[in-house]
Amino acid sequence: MAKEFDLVLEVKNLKTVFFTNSGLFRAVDDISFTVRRGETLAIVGESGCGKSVTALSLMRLVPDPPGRIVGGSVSLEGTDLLALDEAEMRAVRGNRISMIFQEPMTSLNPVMRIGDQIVEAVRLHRNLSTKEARDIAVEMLRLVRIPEPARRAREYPHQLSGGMRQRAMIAMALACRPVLLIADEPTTALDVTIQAQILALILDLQKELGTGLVLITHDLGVVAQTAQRVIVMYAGRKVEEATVEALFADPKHPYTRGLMASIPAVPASGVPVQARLNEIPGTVPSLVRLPKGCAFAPRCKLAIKRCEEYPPLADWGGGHLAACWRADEVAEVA
Amino acid sequence: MAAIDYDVELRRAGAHATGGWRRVLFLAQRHVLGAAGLVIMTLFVLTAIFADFIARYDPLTIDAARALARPSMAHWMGTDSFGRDVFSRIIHGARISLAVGIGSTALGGAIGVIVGLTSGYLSGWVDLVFQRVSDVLQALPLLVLALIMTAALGPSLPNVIIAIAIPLIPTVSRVIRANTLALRELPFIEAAKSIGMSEVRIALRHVLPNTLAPLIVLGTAQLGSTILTEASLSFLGLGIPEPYPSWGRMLSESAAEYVRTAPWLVIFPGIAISLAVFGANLFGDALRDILDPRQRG
Amino acid sequence: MTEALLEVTDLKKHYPVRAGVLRRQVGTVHAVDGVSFSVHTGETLGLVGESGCGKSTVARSVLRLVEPTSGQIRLDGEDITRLSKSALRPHRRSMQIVFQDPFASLNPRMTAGDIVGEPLAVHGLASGKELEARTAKLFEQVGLRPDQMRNFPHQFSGGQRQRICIARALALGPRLIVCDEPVSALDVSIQAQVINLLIDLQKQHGFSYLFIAHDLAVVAHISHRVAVMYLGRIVEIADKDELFRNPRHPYTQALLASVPVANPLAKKLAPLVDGDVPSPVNPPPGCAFHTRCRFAMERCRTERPALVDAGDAHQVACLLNEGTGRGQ
Amino acid sequence: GEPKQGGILRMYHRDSPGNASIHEGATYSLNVPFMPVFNNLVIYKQDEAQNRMDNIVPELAESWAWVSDNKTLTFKLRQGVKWHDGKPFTSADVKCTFDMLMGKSQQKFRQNPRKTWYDQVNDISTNGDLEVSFNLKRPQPSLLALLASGYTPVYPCHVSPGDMRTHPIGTGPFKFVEFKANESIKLTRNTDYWRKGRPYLDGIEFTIIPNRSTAILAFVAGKFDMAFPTEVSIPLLKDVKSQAPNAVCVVEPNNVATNIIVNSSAPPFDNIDIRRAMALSLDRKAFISIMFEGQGDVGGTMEPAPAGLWAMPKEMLESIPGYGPDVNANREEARKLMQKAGYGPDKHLAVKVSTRNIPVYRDPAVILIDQLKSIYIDGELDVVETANWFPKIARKDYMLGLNLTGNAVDDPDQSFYENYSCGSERNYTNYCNKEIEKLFDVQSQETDVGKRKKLVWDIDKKLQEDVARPIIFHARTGSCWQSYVKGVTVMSNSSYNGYRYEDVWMDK
Amino acid sequence: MFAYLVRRLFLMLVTLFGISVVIFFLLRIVPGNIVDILFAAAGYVDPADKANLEKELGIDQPLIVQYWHWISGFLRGDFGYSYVSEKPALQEILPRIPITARLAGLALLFSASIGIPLGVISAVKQGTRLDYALRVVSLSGLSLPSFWLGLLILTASVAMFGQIPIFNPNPQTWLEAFATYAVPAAAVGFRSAALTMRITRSSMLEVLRQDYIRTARAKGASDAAVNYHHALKNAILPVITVIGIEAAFLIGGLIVTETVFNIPGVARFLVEAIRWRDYPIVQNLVMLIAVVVVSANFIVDMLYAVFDPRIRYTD
Ligand SMILES: Nc1ncnc2c1ncn2[C@@H]1O[C@H](COP(=O)(O)OP(=O)(O)OP(=O)(O)O)[C@@H](O)[C@H]1O
Ligand SMILES: Nc1ncnc2c1ncn2[C@@H]1O[C@H](COP(=O)(O)OP(=O)(O)OP(=O)(O)O)[C@@H](O)[C@H]1O
Ligand SMILES: [Mg+2]
Ligand SMILES: [Mg+2]
Repeated sequence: MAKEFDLVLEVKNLKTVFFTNSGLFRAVDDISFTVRRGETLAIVGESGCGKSVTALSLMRLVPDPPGRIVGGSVSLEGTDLLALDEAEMRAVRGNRISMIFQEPMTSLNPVMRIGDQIVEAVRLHRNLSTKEARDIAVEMLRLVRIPEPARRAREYPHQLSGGMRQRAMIAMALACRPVLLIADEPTTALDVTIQAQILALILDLQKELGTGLVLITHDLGVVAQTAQRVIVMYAGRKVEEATVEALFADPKHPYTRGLMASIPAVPASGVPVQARLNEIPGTVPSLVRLPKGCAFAPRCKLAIKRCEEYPPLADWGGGHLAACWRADEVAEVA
Repeated sequence: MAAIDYDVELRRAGAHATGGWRRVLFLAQRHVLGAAGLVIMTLFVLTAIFADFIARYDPLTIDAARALARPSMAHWMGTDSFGRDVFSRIIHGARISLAVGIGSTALGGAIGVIVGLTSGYLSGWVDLVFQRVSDVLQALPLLVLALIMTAALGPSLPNVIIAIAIPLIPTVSRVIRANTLALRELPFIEAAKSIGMSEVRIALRHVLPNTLAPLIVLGTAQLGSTILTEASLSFLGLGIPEPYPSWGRMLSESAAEYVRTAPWLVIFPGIAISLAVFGANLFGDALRDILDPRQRG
Repeated sequence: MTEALLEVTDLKKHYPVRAGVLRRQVGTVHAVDGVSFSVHTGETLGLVGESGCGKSTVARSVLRLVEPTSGQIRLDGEDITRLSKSALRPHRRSMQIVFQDPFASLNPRMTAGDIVGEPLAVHGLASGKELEARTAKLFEQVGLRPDQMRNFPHQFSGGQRQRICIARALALGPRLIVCDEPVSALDVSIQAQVINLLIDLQKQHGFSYLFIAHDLAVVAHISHRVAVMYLGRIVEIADKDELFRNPRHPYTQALLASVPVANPLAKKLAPLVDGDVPSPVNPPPGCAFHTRCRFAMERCRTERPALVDAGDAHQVACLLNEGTGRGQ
Repeated sequence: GEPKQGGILRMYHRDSPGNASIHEGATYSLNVPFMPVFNNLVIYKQDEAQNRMDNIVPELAESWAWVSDNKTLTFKLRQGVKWHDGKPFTSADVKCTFDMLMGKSQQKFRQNPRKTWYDQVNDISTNGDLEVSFNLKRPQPSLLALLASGYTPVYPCHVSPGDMRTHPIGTGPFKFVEFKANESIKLTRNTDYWRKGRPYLDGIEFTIIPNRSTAILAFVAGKFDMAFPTEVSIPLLKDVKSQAPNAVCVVEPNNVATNIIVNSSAPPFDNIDIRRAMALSLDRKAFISIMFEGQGDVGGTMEPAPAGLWAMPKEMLESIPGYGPDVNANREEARKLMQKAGYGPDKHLAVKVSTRNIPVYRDPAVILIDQLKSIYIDGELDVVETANWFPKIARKDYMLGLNLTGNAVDDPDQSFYENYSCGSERNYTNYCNKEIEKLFDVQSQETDVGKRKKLVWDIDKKLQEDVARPIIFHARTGSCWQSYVKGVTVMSNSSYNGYRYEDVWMDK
Repeated sequence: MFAYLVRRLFLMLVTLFGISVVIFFLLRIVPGNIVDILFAAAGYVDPADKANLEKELGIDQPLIVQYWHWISGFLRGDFGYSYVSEKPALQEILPRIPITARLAGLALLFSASIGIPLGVISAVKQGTRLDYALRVVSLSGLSLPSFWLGLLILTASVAMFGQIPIFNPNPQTWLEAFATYAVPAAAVGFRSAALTMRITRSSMLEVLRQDYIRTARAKGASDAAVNYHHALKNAILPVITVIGIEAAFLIGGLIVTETVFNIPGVARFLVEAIRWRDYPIVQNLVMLIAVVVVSANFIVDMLYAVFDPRIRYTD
């Protein structure tokens, strides 16, 4: 690498759509964000809001058909990934930018040994002998704290527990020391105690390697505990962006606020009576039949006539962006 | 990035095709081969139904005077050595092939479904016994089994149907059993149990309808192969007996002797069989793509 | 409290692991290994624990969807553990279940109306016009529109589907509803709606819930009492307040500590336990948790702690708690 | 040119005979490959197409004579003949063979289909190693004809009937090498053959090809020197001629009569009117035109002239009901008979036509059914597997049957006694007419051929009029060989007698 | 693993026993026996002779006794004597086995070596013209009656080359030997290749949707590596099953092919033996075929374990 970039990733106006037989899904609609070296950016949002598609768009792995990246740019340390040809992009994938998927069981090839899968990742990008690559694989497994890494390297995915599989995925993703790691709900399929282990591991390694991290989750708790900055997505759009502290202290978008209020919390102490939660009425809209203007308006208590016009992402101070006409009133009304 | 014509892409994806015939039309466009198969099958069925109106001669009437006529305006596909009009025989043969295809598929399918459901649903020793029986049936070559069956029952339409249906049973029952086993694990079956529904009712109301898709797919595939089996049996002299114009019979034995002196006797029935089976296969293939949710893109 | 509606005593469910020529049993999955608890009328008992610890098996055993290996299940004082299928039928009306996955819980080939009305039809409680009317009423109860009765499951969103499941459970007028992770598959913002619905229905009808979840926060929210399971056993059971304020079992403590708090200023994640959950085929001897427990003593490897009362109706199964109290 | 020595004749065989023992079989599938292994006492001259009394020549017998009022037939045997295993041939072998055929010996054939041929033989006596006499109950001039058939080889005494089925030993021009069921039969030249200079061929190899179209294709492609005799159907013949113009093909009658067996012991055919109507409905020309493109013959029981020796004159034949040239008139009459029996346009008679599941049986049955339609009979084909055919017929479990009757020798005795005498096992219809039976004996003893012919014609006519077993037609079939194969003669009034292959040679 | 093997072997024996019962009694249900046929061939029936012969062959005994005779002999390797040829049944059957085995092997080879690559191509190029063309070809392979195809091949070959590719018992050269089997093997193999292709295609399509394929792409693997290295390895499993099942169907296909090409293999021999009601041949041959089929299925299961490490057959 010639020069050290501070800004590892810069995504501008990314648009990804799906052409399906029920219509046009604007899965990612005009999303921009940046990730710095060593920084963790969290993307939160409900199921189907476009988090995974965003991640896949960065990797240029959106299934085509039916999907297509239709606009914007993704620059990784200054190179626009969307402008690369397929061979060039292959050299980037798994090398400078890596991804961990949600389902550790299905994301590993069931008929290949764990070690071989890591070896493959290494040899695709480093001109090494199998022997050397195997040493690296074992080393990586040790790094992700798998006990007896040399033996585990010879095992198949089904012989590992869920937590260990996810560790192996992480080892594979980090084998080439990428500058950017994308983790798409890496712990959703795991138990809470294991989740805590895995998240701690990812953050440790990230610190150690200085990797930029995009962490996708729907769990605000995870966000609070891991990220420096947060993007909130709703129906394919970024509706809010802020530092984690700012977001939790003062959510500017009614959706974010509603989300926070609807999540039951483990009582710190003495909270307890069984009580109704604050619910957000209605359902997440289908991406094909999005309401005009602000997609959240139909479920929003603050909705006004003007919401039929899409509110721009405005800076509400200190880089706290939110796409709501009444962002400044949210705190009072809610 | 090249400019993208959203309308074109959406049209390709079938977004315009919502509801009713538009959807059918779209599917037909998407699965051109399947549509072709459906057309062939439909023609085949219509031919069978309206054979009496389409055929220009009685398929059984023998007329020495016009034996072995070449294809002409009078006899589109010529005549056979008995002077019977080949075209009329092929038209009427559709009826027999259809009867064999549908009859044996339905019979084998029905028994297979019952066995598969019972086996998958009851498990335990019933299942064990059924499984072994179907192992046995599967290890016996299908044609050999059919051969012995027709020998035992004598060659007639119903017997040929039975002989072809029996080897089908294990295939069908295996598929249904596997499906039933998978379905049994689903919560909606447990939910049905928890409301106190009887096992039989669960099997009929919840399990059976959900095995319909694989059954239809299997059925269309089998339809073709039963027609072929009948032809093979006929070739070996055990199919539908003369004078009924079964396509297999038309092709077999004596007809083969005319392969060069009167090739129309061999070519046309062969094409009829291949086309019908081809149509069923094409259609079955497309149906599988459409019905199997995992296949959807 | 009043007489317990559901009383489970020493419930065990062992699944055989078969192998060999005659499929002889070579091992046993101790899916549920001696569980006792009770649920009172109008009460919600929460059941938490990690994946595979036997929560669903408890739920299914209570409803006799699987046959318990041993133990006793009493519904309203009557022992239903060994009732025949037909003798059980009337009792089925008293208890119903809502499953985790609303997609798989609904027969894709039946209309929503048929699904909800089916229990009534099966029990011969209504037919024709009346069936329709009662189904419509059920739809309204769970916040669906009666005109949606003609729709098929795939035409509903996840939250709506779970409402259909709840409506089906309500149809027979049960007194106990077992909820096996009813919200885990739902979106966060929808989850609240369903939990609220369950709470509202309980208030209206006085249902009892056995509420299973792996999300402590959800359990904490809806339950009156909470039981924590680990590897087929209940390791701690107490009133909700008591449990969260004063968790006594090291596993419960680890569980609580592992839940990420939605507050960036709160303490950062610090995993309290290492390693994975052991297999229920060969559960470790002694206290099953000793392999991961920071406080494990020599005795824990051999001696299996019983669930004992530690005061305030707070029962815990840990040797550390024998006389003293907290583990830390 | 001059016959050349050498070469192996490659021929295909139409099917796999059950075994190799001619005496235990009744199909020329057996005679074609195994006749070359044996010799008879006497034989029809192998290079003449027509079998006649006057072209019977000595073989193992050097000469023969009728003595004592034509009741004894004495043969002088050839000297120095050896069996293929080296043992000498003597009169004892002849006696053994015929004793066994008459069922008089210790050893028995597993089956003995031509036992009735020797009904008139009292016993066999030998006089030294080289003389043997057949002592008859009454004169039977045609015995000699029977002895000259390919069906009447002399078997060795010292080989058991069981061994003859798997590994036949004869005195003939070719030795048996091997028989692989469904695959091949191989014969090799008998270097020690008593007839010097014969055979010309080094051996014969039969490849069994049951599928006729494959077989003909292989012949056309030159894989074989000769097609299986009398198995090339008329349409295939055309094919051969167009594809292999050099091949030599002949079409000859083969003395096989296609006939209808009528179950007169049960309704509806116990009614003579219905039987007659059925006989009247036949359009024999149509059968022949469809099956043989015109190349077949109409006749009675005996094979039609000129190939047949005993056929009725044309006028006599045409006077039999149903044989008249005006088919429509015949059928008009048939319909009247049917109406008399209570059937008509509104009340059809449903009939099952049973036949074997072989094209030569099935095809005429199909035509028959079509023709019966014209007289209010709705026929349905009932194809019967070979295994079940005779038991079914024996049970009388049929109404009409379509059958083929092959005659080993063109002689009334063989045909009348076998098929029409009371109690004969091959009299499938159980037709039994004592008066006619008396006539059978009369003609049998008649030594004057001219007189015998008259008698035979009358009998034949009567049999047709009784609708005992209506004969539909006599077939003709083709035989083909490559042009370099010489010395083949195809018999024209039998397909069982012409396969010694002594005179066959190849001009290659 | 060992326990699994024992269990499988036990089930195989149960199946084989079942087959022996089925074929034995099925044959006896079929009307007519060898004696009827022998007499039919001779054109007459003599009840006394018939009874003698039935006694000689032992088919007058009670069925249970006959069954016991047969099966105990079979287990001892004594296959009895063919009713027709009166030679030891084994001697009749054995020489025919290599012929059919070669034919079947070649057909399967044909099927795998053509079906699998084309299936992969068709799946990878899903929706393209190439895919359509391959599918049409494969479906037509499943639609042609094989005897018809064989007949047309023979006819065309004679018309065009003046040669007929039927069985040649004494091939002179290696090439001739190959030609003897290749053409008929191709005629049966076409159908089988078509089937293999279809299964490969749909299996590949299924696998290509899996998460681990996406993982492989995310590593930067090339299309070829993804398709052949990652996907095919997983997709091959159902294909193996189908090829295994095909082994049984192949026998059926071989019956007509052996007839058309006049190949003296076991398939045609079996049909011939059924026609003759030659019980010793039919019974023993069917058992041998069943042993092969059952073993083939067993081998397929074992191959599964080789290709799929998840399967360890512990129960
Ligand atoms: N292969 C596809 N074909 C059609 N539509 C798709 C496809 N993949 C994704 N989409 C659509 O894109 C939208 C965004 O999906 P995405 O997977 O990014 O959601 P997500 O936020 O990751 O949700 P989850 O939390 O469930 O993972 C969805 O609404 C979905 O319908
Ligand atoms: N039918 C069965 N046969 C054998 N073992 C079973 C069966 N059902 C469940 N088990 C085993 O019993 C144990 C408990 O399963 P159960 O489904 O009750 O767990 P759970 O706590 O509900 O887990 P989850 O949170 O994943 O739903 C598991 O190890 C499981 O593998
Ligand atoms: Mg996602
Ligand atoms: Mg569960």
